[in-house]
Amino acid sequence: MTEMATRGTIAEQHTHRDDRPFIRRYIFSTDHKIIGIQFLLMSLLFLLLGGMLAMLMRWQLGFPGRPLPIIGSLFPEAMVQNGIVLPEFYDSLVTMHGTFMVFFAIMPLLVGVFGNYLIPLKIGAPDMAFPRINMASFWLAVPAGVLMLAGFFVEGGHAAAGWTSYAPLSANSEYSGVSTGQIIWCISLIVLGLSSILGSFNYITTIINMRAPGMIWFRMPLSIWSLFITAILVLLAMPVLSGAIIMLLFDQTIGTHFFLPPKGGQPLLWQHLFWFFGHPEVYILILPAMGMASDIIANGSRKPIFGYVSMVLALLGIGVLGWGVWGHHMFMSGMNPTLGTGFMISTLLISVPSAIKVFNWMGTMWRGNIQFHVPMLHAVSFVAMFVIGGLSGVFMAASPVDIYIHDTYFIVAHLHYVLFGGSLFAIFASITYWYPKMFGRLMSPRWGKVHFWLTFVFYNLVFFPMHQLGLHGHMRRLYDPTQYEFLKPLQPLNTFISISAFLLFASQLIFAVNFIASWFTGAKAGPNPWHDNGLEWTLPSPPPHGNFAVTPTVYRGPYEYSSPLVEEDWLPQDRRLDRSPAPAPGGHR
Amino acid sequence: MEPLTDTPLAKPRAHHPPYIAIFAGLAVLTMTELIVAFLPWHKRTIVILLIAMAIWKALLVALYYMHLRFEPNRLRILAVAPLPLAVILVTAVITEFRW
Amino acid sequence: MINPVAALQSTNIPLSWLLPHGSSTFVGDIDWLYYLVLWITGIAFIAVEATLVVFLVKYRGRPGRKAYYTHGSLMPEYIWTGVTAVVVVMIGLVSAPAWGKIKGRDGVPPNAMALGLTAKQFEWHFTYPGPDGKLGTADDFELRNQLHVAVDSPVVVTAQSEDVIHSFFVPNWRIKQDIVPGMHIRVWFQPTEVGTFELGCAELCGFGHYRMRAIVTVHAKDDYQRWMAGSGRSLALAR
Amino acid sequence: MTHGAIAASAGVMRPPVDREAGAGVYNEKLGMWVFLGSEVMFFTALIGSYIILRVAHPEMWAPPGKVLNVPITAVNTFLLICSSVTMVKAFASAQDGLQRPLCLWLLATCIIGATFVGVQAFEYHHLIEKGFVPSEGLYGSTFYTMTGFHGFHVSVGVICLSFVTWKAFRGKYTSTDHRGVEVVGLYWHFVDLVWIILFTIVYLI
Repeated sequence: MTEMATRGTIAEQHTHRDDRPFIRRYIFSTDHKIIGIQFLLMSLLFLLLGGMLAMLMRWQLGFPGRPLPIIGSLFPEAMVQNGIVLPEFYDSLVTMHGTFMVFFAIMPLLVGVFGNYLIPLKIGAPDMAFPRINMASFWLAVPAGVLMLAGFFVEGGHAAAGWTSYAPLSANSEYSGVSTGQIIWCISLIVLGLSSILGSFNYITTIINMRAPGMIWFRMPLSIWSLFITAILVLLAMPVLSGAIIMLLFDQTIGTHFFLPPKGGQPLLWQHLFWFFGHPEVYILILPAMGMASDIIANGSRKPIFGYVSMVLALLGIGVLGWGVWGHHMFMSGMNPTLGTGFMISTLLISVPSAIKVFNWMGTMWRGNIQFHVPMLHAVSFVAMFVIGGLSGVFMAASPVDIYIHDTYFIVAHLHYVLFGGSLFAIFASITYWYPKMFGRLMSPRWGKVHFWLTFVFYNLVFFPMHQLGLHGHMRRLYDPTQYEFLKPLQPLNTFISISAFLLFASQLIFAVNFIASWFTGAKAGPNPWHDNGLEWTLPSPPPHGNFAVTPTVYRGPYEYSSPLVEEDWLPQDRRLDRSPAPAPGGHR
Repeated sequence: MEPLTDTPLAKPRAHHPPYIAIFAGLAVLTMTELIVAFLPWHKRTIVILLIAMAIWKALLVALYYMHLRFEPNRLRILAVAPLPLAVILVTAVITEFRW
Repeated sequence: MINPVAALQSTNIPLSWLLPHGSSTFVGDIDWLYYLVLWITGIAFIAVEATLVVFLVKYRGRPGRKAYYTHGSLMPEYIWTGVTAVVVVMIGLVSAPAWGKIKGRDGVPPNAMALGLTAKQFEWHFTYPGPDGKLGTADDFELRNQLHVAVDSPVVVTAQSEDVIHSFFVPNWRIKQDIVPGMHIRVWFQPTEVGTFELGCAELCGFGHYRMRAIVTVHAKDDYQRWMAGSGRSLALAR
Repeated sequence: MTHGAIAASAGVMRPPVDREAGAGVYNEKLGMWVFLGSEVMFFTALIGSYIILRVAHPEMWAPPGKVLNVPITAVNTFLLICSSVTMVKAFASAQDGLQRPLCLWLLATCIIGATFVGVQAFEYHHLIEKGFVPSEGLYGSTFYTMTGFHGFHVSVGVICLSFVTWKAFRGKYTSTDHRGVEVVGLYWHFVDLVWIILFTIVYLI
């Protein structure tokens, strides 16, 4: 039977209207699609906030000692005095920019949004394994975020020990002058950690147990593979952070001594625990981006992903090796140098799977028929930028070089090339790609392209020169670089970066407007605007409550583009071809 | 056949592991631990013995009370997966202080 | 507001990937590694990005075309996996010796002159052995935010912190080391040029982090002894 | 007949011709095991820190029995083991569809678990009176954090157990579907298992 016929029958079978009241439907919904969209709206707000904090920092760095224009008067005296950002507030900005971006923007955008939205749809399940726990996961993330926001308004200001909260600075308010703020930081992250754990064990159970008939492991889209491995990393890494933060919290509140030296506490213990979580976290922030970019690149190239299996193995490799490299964040920490050598080798080795992925993406584009729709533009620039981020990582991995560039702007450049150039471009790609599925309308391609090009240009103008800053020894987290003679010549570069940063921020507003406007005025998408093979594209946009009226049966892998079996250049996973025999396990190749 | 489910019906009735015997074992091991802990032996010996017994007890609970012994291999693997990470973390960090 | 282009033109820093001038025995060890990595990554960067652009142009979508249908092939996978692995392991192997020399716990030269350092928010307090050249004797003296050393002679600083983690960073010497409260961490280095440089804190240590700065003065050998006996001490006693 | 867990997700999960089996267990059980994995890592952070700190500063720990009251805790340990056996007996009777024993065993488990928490509270009270407080040093810090969070887990377990017991009394569990009993049992045994470790390394070593 033809695809159209199937679609028709399914459309008719979508008769079970859900008559849930508004609040159960959109607020306390257990539908993974609604929860995903809730996460999307929440984390985009925090993304915007994180960006604003960065702008304040960039003003101080670009124009130290100059009063903030216009908004300067809006801040309380404790933060900004006659227009000039105070050092205490600057440290809070550094800390909170990192915290919000990592924990409340990028992580929920990747894991919360697309984990929720895509997993059941792409594996052909009606919903998550535990819908109510899924809802709880979102409704724990919200209070965590609100609490974290509240920290700005408490006595003594918000946490100011960096997003890594190195003890003892973070463990004793005498050192930082921050008491309540740091406590709030801890509690908020404990709650958020619980939320992430609830989410991830839901994902894992769903993927293991609820795949549709024929959706064998090696027919899963790479986005699902990456989200699966990410969920495992979250599940096992987050509790370590929670444990560490609980000890930190006790150090601050009930006077324990875990990380406070006077009575035998070990500051390095905090760093080890934090980075034992922190490095898997780094991969939590990039793996889903890789997975979704793979889906989009295959679609944009109209070609099967090059080396699907090695892509999966690379993901697994990263997921395993990622546990043995945390020490490379601590080369300068006074850690046991012998340990350092080991971590250097493991760190260099983990660059291999990442390289494999890059080469496979390029292999996918090779001899493709590349369609430059907005998601593809973002996905391609994800690859281009991730290459830079990956290569600049090699400098730090070589520990002697790291001696010089550690804690300088070279690191800042590196991490932003991975987190912004990598994750965020992939996030833009994924949002524009699945937006029609989520809201039934396409985002405006014209404004999408404008946003993409402005972002791409200004992004590089902001972060590429930071490599040079770092190479000249410019330390991170400096409130006023001009204090140092050897940094004074770099000031014009800082100014340039700041101006580019403001323009970069401004160009994001285009995305915001496009996102909101297209919700109402965007062109109707139809079930499959990108001619994609995934199961979710066999459903109407947006898909009905409960997803599939009849369980799809999967006959092939998700990347059968330009297959010779059919005349059009895509071949949905669930379309039965009379020619094709009953699906054999491992039948991807 | 239903690979996805382990319907309790599938298990033969009235065939349960020797729960009470295991309970007795746990109790005895705890007693022994209490005695060993206060014997005038070399500290290291005591520590090794105690840890060995603790692991033994833990295994009894995991294998029989959590009936891991009767679960499919996939689940067993999943259950022990985090342990290597715990070992990596502790051993690596310990070298900071004793190496 | 400054216009960005003018800002850049007025920049007298080279927008290059060269490391700034350095003056310690570590400069050799670290800089050549840096340039090695720079070459490797640079070539990889150009190769990859160029190929990417070529693909994007060459295989851009055109109506009526169908992409070449393939799921990839193993040989290239083996090749690029192998090559990458070999290269990175090689980088690791050539890096190890320098790491051992600079940070290894037995890397400190035996003849190094010992100085004491106590870091606290937001000051560096250096303890000098005084004329007798031994720490822990009556003629020791302490200077605030001033590090004085002799050229071409190894120095080992035993650093401790009174409060939080600070990081001892002398860009010119390519040396950086966190100073952790509760630990006595030994940092050693051997300057190769007379002159005045800057020492900064590289680890966020509180609101005053940005001004936790010290002046490093490298004396000529004979001049240094004189300083130790005379001006240095009087400077300390004056305070 | 499909298992309840499968029935929950309607026709979707009807075993198809070539479906690759999942974990081979129903969702709730798999979910609990996955969750326990994350619990393992949580206690790794706490117990691991304890081990590391103790290796770094052995001198800061008093010999067993000096500060901590081993006899009381031994009784408590025995209690927890008892609660484990009652739990597992409850599960067995659920499997055999014996309603009355199921309810009673569960009830017993609840009560013993609650007693454990009570005894621990009493022990804390005692120690604090003796001046052994969390701020005393590494010994106090690690002791209260580890046992405290274990106690917290026991309390959560008791709450879940009482819910399950209530359901059992309302006859919600059959010999074919007693997932609630099994899942809460897994959690309960895990908590017991953690205590086995804690008792040894905190009180006896």
